[in-house]
Amino acid sequence: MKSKLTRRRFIKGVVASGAAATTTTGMWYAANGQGRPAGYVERLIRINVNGQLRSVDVAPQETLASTLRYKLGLTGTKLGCNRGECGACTVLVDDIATYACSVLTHSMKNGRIETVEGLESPNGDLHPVQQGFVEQLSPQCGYCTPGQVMAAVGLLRANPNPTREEARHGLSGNICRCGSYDSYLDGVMRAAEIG
Amino acid sequence: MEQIVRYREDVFGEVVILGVSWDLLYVVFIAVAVLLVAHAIIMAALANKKMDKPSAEGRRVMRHESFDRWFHWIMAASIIVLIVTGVAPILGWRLAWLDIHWISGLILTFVVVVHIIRGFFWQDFKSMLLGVKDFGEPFDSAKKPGKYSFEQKGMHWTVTVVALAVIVTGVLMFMEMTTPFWERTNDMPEDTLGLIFLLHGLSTLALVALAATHIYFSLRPEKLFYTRSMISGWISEEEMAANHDTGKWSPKEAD
Amino acid sequence: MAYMHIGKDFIPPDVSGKVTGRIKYAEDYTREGMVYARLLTSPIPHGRVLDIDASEALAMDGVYGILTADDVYPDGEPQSTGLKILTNEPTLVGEPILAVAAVDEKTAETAIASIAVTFERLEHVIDPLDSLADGGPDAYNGGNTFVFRQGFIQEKWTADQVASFRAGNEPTAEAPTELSYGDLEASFADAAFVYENTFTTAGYPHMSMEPRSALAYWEDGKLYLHGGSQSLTAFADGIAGVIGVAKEDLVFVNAATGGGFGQRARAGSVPIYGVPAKLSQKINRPVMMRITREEEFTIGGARQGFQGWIKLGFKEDGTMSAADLWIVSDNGGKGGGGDAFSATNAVSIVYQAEAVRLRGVSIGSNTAHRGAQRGPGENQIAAIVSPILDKAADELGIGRLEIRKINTPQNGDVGGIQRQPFTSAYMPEALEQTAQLFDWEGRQSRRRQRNGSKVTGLGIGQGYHNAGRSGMDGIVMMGADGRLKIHNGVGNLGTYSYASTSRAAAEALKMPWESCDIVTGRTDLHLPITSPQDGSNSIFTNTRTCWGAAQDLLAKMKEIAANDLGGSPDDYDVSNERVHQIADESVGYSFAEVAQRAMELGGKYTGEAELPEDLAEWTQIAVSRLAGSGFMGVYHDPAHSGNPPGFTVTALEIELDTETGKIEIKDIVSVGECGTVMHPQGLKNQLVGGVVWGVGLSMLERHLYDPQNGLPASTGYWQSKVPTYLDTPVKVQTGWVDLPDPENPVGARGIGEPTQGAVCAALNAAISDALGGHIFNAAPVTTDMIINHLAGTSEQWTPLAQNNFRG
Amino acid sequence: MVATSHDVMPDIELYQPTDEANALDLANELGSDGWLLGGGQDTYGWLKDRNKTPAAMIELTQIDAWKGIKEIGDGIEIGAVTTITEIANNPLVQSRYGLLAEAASKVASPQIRNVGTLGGNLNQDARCWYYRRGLDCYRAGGNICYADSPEGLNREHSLFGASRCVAVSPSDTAPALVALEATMVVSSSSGQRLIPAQDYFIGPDRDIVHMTVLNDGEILTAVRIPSTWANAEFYFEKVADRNVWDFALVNVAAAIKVSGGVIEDIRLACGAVECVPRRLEAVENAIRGQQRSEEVASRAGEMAIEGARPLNYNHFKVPLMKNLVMRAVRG
Repeated sequence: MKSKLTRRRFIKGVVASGAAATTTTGMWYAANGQGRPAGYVERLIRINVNGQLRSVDVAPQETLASTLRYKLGLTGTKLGCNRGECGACTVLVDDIATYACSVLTHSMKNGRIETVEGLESPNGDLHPVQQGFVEQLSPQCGYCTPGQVMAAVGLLRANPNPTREEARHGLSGNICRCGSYDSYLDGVMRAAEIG
Repeated sequence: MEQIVRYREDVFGEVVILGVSWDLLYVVFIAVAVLLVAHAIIMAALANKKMDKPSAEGRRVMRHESFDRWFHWIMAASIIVLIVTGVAPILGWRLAWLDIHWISGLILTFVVVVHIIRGFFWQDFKSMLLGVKDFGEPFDSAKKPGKYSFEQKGMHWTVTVVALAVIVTGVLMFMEMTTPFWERTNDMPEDTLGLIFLLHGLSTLALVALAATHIYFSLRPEKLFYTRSMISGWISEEEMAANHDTGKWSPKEAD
Repeated sequence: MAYMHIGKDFIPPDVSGKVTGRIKYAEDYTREGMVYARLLTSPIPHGRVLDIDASEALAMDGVYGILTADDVYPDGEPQSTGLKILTNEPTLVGEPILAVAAVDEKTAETAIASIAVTFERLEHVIDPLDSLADGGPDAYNGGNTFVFRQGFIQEKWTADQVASFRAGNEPTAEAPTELSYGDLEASFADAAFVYENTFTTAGYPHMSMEPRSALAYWEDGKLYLHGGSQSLTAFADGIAGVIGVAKEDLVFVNAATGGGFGQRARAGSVPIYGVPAKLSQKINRPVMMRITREEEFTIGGARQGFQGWIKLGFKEDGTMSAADLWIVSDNGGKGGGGDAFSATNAVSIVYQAEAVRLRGVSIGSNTAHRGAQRGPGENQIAAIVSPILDKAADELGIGRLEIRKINTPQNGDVGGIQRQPFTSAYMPEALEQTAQLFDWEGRQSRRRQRNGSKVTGLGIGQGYHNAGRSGMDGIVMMGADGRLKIHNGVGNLGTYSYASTSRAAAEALKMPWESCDIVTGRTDLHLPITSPQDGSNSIFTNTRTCWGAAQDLLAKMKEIAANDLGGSPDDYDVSNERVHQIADESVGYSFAEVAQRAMELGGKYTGEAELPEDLAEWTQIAVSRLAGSGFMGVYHDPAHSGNPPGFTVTALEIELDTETGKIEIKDIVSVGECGTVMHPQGLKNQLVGGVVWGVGLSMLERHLYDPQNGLPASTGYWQSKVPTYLDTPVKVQTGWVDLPDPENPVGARGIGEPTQGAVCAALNAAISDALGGHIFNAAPVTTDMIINHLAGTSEQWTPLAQNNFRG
Repeated sequence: MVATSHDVMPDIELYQPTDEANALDLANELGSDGWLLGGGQDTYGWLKDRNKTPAAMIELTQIDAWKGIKEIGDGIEIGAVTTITEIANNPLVQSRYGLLAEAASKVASPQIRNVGTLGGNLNQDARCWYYRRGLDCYRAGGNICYADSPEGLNREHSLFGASRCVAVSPSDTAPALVALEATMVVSSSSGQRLIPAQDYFIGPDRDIVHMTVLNDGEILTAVRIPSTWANAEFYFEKVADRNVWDFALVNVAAAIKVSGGVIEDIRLACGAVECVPRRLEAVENAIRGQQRSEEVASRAGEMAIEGARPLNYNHFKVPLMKNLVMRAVRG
């Protein structure tokens, strides 16, 4: 009777303390005298970040933010909460705004990853969003800014001429504790003009 | 330890007991099954040497008053319901068990209390007392019991202890939840609560074993007439003579 | 007066770094051999550590070492409130007990999970009133309040006194603090309208975006500390003492800070930087300590919550005759601030009450550390007083703008408990300008208009904060290339005041901004002492020092020119990066030439002699290290007189949905009054930021602790309800008065904090307006409170409860 | 293990099956040691806190067969790992089942909708902060509820159907799917079962540690929406403290067929008031066939809250739920 077994495993799962955290299914399968099934991820991967292919050793449970910040040195991506509650870690994956703290690098490895470091043109010109933010002095403390920039870039790629209301919704997944929302929206509207 | 007690290190870094490890439920299931099957086989092997079964014909004597039979069956029913509803979520059967569980729990508590009072004042209490010499009974085929055999007394008192344990802990748990009668107060510390759950669980396991054993024996051919007596009240004089010492037990004739 | 720089926008040097992600915050640095530290923080609200067993952790691969309170305080922990680096006597959940350094964070956390800490639990308390009640638990070991020079003491009321207060009555207990001016009784006797009630305000967390992470390492006897602070040199000056390192041996690196709001102004609120500093010393490796959001919540601090009673009296003509306040301030688990005092000052100053009294006490609770938060006291009380002012206006048949004009502070007025005169005060102008921009009169017809389930509410409110200090130092240097280097110790927390105050120096020398460099970001660049960047004072305080240092350089230029080229210094002036005779501009030196001359001359010209008296020790170190390296202007700022106020006025229109309790701000105008405007964009940012903070205080933000286990329930952005884009107005209209203040060389004053208070005042007024004048006497006023009020639903909550859904 | 000190995930293995059979086998073999991973927005918090410690994650988002929105014989089928954003922006959903598009657009924040999946939104665990904190509450296998106690902070907790645990259903899409009479497609290595949306969710009385009928080894692979309510009149409203991120204090989803001012048929469900999306059948029956009016609307509201049992701090949910149901019926 399967439900029995799984039920017992469940209870064990609940009571398992830190120790259980170190058991891996590799061991689970070994214990069950089986080899590892298909689908198991390899640690060494190549990911496309800001147009470059980067080889990197990624743990299965590693978040994209950790890989970017601690393995690739791309510290423009900030950790404000590490829980998907603030948006400071926002990056683009295939043009879609994504909380890097709340996705696994392995889940995103087939995507085109863009961080704030990758926006300037080769000759060093700022991206229109960055330019707009500078002109409007959108940032205050600046810690949420890379996230705001990436969210805005994502928005403008999908909708190059947003209304202020649309821009507001587009950026709504990013907290600014300084409360610079109004200035960021000024910046986005300016960026749309510069295009 | 982990095989018997379910515990966890909580967010304060302290170990709290959550209850019994339900893996034991399967242990009990298997153990009881093995024992009873073994018993059945041995009995079957010995069967031919045994003398013929006493006849149920002839004069009848009263063994169980109807009041006691009612009590027995109500208690039996509520215990079965309690076991089923209590074990269901552990086996992963999803049914709204809690209300049925505490209602039958209250019924059980009520009938048990009534039985205790009646047992003390209106029944032949001594007939159920388990004395030192009773322990010789199983080893001496010449020795015959009074109204209740050693096994019956043993079963009765074991069930009494376990049932009281399960009832007391059950009532304490009942008082810790929100019911139609009161809102929960959350005033019992988590560790005390854990111990109560542990006791309730352990006594439940014992009760499961006892119930299974009891049912098994009640269905044994040589004991079937006791079961009949728990339904109709009487046994035949022959059955009495074969199994009881009329010197120690002289029931009135059944009408 | 026509300025070159003052009042003009410019691009602060750090903005491009912020939009490109290149500017580095503490956690963005790495160092060869760096290891990662994580904290084990207290799981219980109040107790003692009896034993720590870390043997298993220290045996793990990749674990480098552990730091405990015994390492930090070998001679025992300081017996006072206030955060400690680490402690064995936690008084709040989340207080750091020990730190473990390992090859990576995962290993450090796994190690921490294996450490067994044995605690002795002590009684905890979440609501200060519960602690005040006779026999109630005390948050601290030895009492429930801390009195300067007396230490811990127990402050107790009878159970009946607490019950009566909760029931809405004036507290009858003796107040340890009582401050007042004027004849209270007589003034209340003059009142035609008197309002009296109890109130609560929530003590919610600062939640700066950047957690207080830090990197530390030791090199040739020097401690290099990368951290975030609001106040670069003032903070470094203090943290040296906290860690126990000589000022000259500390290099504090802090190019940018991810928000402060009061919690990173002073070293005392960030002792946690001592952890990487001491751990790196112990294990002899660079240590990066990342602070999590939850840790930032528990040790990052919160505003003081109020459990108060207020009584206001108004005369027939609308003047506020008397204000009487009784305030129990929540001191949290680690001591708090002086919010009650500044709240009372604000009432006295903004409404010019004839008689004012404060009775108060600060009581501890085993909750997050308390400290100054944007407009501490002033902004909570603004939300409470404003709706009462409106009630008075309605009762007395006076307009709501009118009653504010009647009571407004203005030039020549005095204010506050000390009856201090203003340096200048243009609140009437701010009120008028706001009313114009918002068309206050024109909108009155919309007041309380219904549109389906929605009601319109109008509100106008004022904010105040003392916004200026003095007595700090300034240093400017000019190199042989004639470029001006402005050494600025102001912290970079997002106000850009480190840059805008520097422009006062450029202004003094009439130099193009392109020829100036700001020297800041790390203390080994030799920066002068500043006041902490709290209390909105930077603009006032540091334009004085930058201007003064530049004036010193200017005087020296003229002196050198006069000595070399004839005439007296007074015959000289500067323009186009030259010091020249006024009569004949051809006679003079280029700045490059005069700087070279200064370096030839040395002595006082290069900071090697005749330094100003009373330079702060910190500045002296900087000057001595700069001495001889260039043409130096150095200045010690004398004390100013009077109270330089920062004023803000906000008017707004809301739509309140009577079926859902939801509020939308349809229109909002905020006008600042901060003397001469230094930097319009910077000022605008403060004004719009104040709007978001105002929405937080008045409608959303909360600070939840479970009374059962003392666990915090609002540790993240989600549960503490920090306002988002969609909770705040889509457009904020801003403006400013821009009249110079006489006590500042360029006429400037600060503004940061009052921008929030004005919004709180206006918003709570508008909510009560939309509800037909109902006063909640609480901040925030949340959706559920509005629904319950409209539905007449009863709630089973304790009145005045603190660290709960109601405060 | 002290709960306040964790923020990074311990070692956990990750499987990224690309075909159905492989995923179902993994789910079957790993049972409760395997954690089904959609967008992960209700996964990483648990793991970072180390309050749940599965041995492996089985990522379902690489399986194309379980992605996307397609028309089927009767209505549409939405793959369980389709992102919330895709659902909110899908023309088919917008035109025929606007209720779901509206509900989806109200979930959390844009970035969470961008990676969060329908399956994840439906299967997310209870948001009770006591439970999330790692306390040994009933839902965590313990013997106690800290929320439903005299001092419990239970402003966001339940009004109905509490049994020891008072957590509520946090999902915005769930009530919409209940109102649309959707069917859940549940697969396992031993086959497939179809479950009506409203039977998919279970309360603490039946199972105090799970919120759905999913057994270990089973995976929600798709949701089917019949044409029954296509193009009906819809009403969805979510009231939360903040307009981004926050879970509903109460939400309401209604599908109504009106002709000539008469409510011919209606399906109503409320979220965040019970451990499951609360279908309001009594209200539906009472107003079916009635002339739509303010009076009927407010009667619907009154009926909706019958039997509500508020806790210490959530009394406001009663009038709020009443008003939202009223608004839904009023249209």
